[in-house]
Amino acid sequence: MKNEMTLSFVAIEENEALARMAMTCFITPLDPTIEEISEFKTIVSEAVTNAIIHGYECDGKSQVTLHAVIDDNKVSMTISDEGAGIFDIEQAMEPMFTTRPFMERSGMGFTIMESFSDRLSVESVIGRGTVVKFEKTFSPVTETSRMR
Amino acid sequence: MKNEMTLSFVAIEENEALARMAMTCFITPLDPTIEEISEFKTIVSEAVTNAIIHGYECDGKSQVTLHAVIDDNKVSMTISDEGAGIFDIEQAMEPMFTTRPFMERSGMGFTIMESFSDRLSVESVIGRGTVVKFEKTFSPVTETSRMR
Amino acid sequence: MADIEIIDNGILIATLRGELDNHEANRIRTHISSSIFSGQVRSVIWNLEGLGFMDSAGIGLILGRMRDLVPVDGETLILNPSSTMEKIFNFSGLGSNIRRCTVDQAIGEIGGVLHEK
Amino acid sequence: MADIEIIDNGILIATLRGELDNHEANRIRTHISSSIFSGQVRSVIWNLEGLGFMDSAGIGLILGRMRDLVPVDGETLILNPSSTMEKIFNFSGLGSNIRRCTVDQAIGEIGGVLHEK
Ligand SMILES: Nc1ncnc2c1ncn2[C@@H]1O[C@H](COP(=O)(O)OP(=O)(O)O)[C@@H](O)[C@H]1O
Ligand SMILES: Nc1ncnc2c1ncn2[C@@H]1O[C@H](COP(=O)(O)OP(=O)(O)O)[C@@H](O)[C@H]1O
Repeated sequence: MKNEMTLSFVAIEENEALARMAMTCFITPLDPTIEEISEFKTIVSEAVTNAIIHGYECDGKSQVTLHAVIDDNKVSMTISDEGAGIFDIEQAMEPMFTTRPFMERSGMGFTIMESFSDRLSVESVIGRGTVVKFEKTFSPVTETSRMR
Repeated sequence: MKNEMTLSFVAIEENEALARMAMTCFITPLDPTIEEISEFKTIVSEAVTNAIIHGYECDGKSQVTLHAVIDDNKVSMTISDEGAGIFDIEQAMEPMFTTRPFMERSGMGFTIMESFSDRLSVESVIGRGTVVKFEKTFSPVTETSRMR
Repeated sequence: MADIEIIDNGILIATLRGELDNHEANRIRTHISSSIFSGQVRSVIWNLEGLGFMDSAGIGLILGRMRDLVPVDGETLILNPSSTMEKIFNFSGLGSNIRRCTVDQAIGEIGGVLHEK
Repeated sequence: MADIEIIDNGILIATLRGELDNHEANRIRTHISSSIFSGQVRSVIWNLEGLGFMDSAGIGLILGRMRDLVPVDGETLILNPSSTMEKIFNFSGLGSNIRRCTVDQAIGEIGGVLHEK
């Protein structure tokens, strides 16, 4: 199947759930396994949360934008913000690295996103914003792993 | 509370469910009653379906766009397409009027949208597209009508 | 999702679940329609007890099947819609087909009427 | 959503439901943290059996509470996470805190250890 969508919303924490729900619903026609859905939701949640809190400091007015394309059983997505940007991408992607330990961020966001996606890339410019791109292919049907 | 989102997707029928889900999730923080949620979902569903099937004849590539703003307990929304447009808006809004009886359309879409919203307006230009705007205010909390 | 069952006295019971929108109506239309034509169906009971959502596509689906039933002068009952759905049925002139009862009671009502004919 | 219960031997049981993301973690953090400080809590059992979703905010929340427990040298057990959550805990070095057992069995494990001290 082929499908395409774009979702954008202002930077408030309530929209983390909105992003997960909308994206989960978007991939439902691919008939993913429960495991695939929850990995996909986790990637979306990490990237969207980062845009809201690191990119925009929850300013309630700047836009986070999600763009997703379904091509057969592959989903390609970008999550972008025009916020703070990342100083050193390589360092940011290290496990446990966080610039916000006092907000109890674990620094595991990028590690999780990389592990749960088939391919992930990050572009960022200080003061201009950040774009996270990833792909995830949903496995062909096996009877026992079906959600419905 | 204040919130704002934009969702757009290509004109395929699968996206009717996506639109309803995303919009339902968007208004959830307003703590609406079950009745309010289902009326709201119905309005969204009617307008989005119209854009997909009447506006674009399910072409799978043109974009339907939803924009929504929450201001306190009022939601203002527009559903727009850049498709076929409506020949005679007044006639289109009459109960039972449909240009697609063979698709078993009932012609009740606009009647339902008007009844379930607080205020609804339609703008349309043949060959340019259609914009449906509506507002719905979610009632102040009454203990017995709560969903949760 | 629609479960279709045709019982002895020519009554088709369509039990709908999930969300009945334009997409879903298009998916199940032929199935229900061909059951009506193949099964010597005289009446249809729409059990909406477990239906989570319906928009005007549901009206189109039900009116369409009422049309299928015109040749046999068949009856249509709509069981236990949500209150939002009930409003939609009322706008569309289908309010008098709504019943708040069990499937068995609805079968009884239709069976009785058929019997008297 | 978090149900917090402190039982006799200083064990806090946090039963989480719904979706644990950054927003939710921020909502429940203070509540759990102040229960730990007010209640002479020595150990925490996170019951994730009914939790539908968790991202790295869950790691932050649990590591944060482990830090609260450092002064009393308290233990942390994580019960029945989904397999996706289990992967996340493993990435984060919390794999050894996971148990697949009932709350009672987990209480038994911690109670036993405390008793021997
Ligand atoms: N969208 C973003 N905008 C600005 N900085 C970001 C963004 N995403 C990630 N970062 C930076 O990268 C660091 C690591 O991110 P991540 O691995 O997700 O961990 P965490 O969110 O727990 O800090 C963050 O602490 C932050 O400094
Ligand atoms: N977005 C749109 N683009 C073009 N035509 C539309 C659009 N929305 C509605 N219409 C026209 O208005 C008519 C009435 O719409 P409606 O009351 O929703 O009934 P129905 O969708 O069942 O036909 C439609 O049959 C169609 O001709």
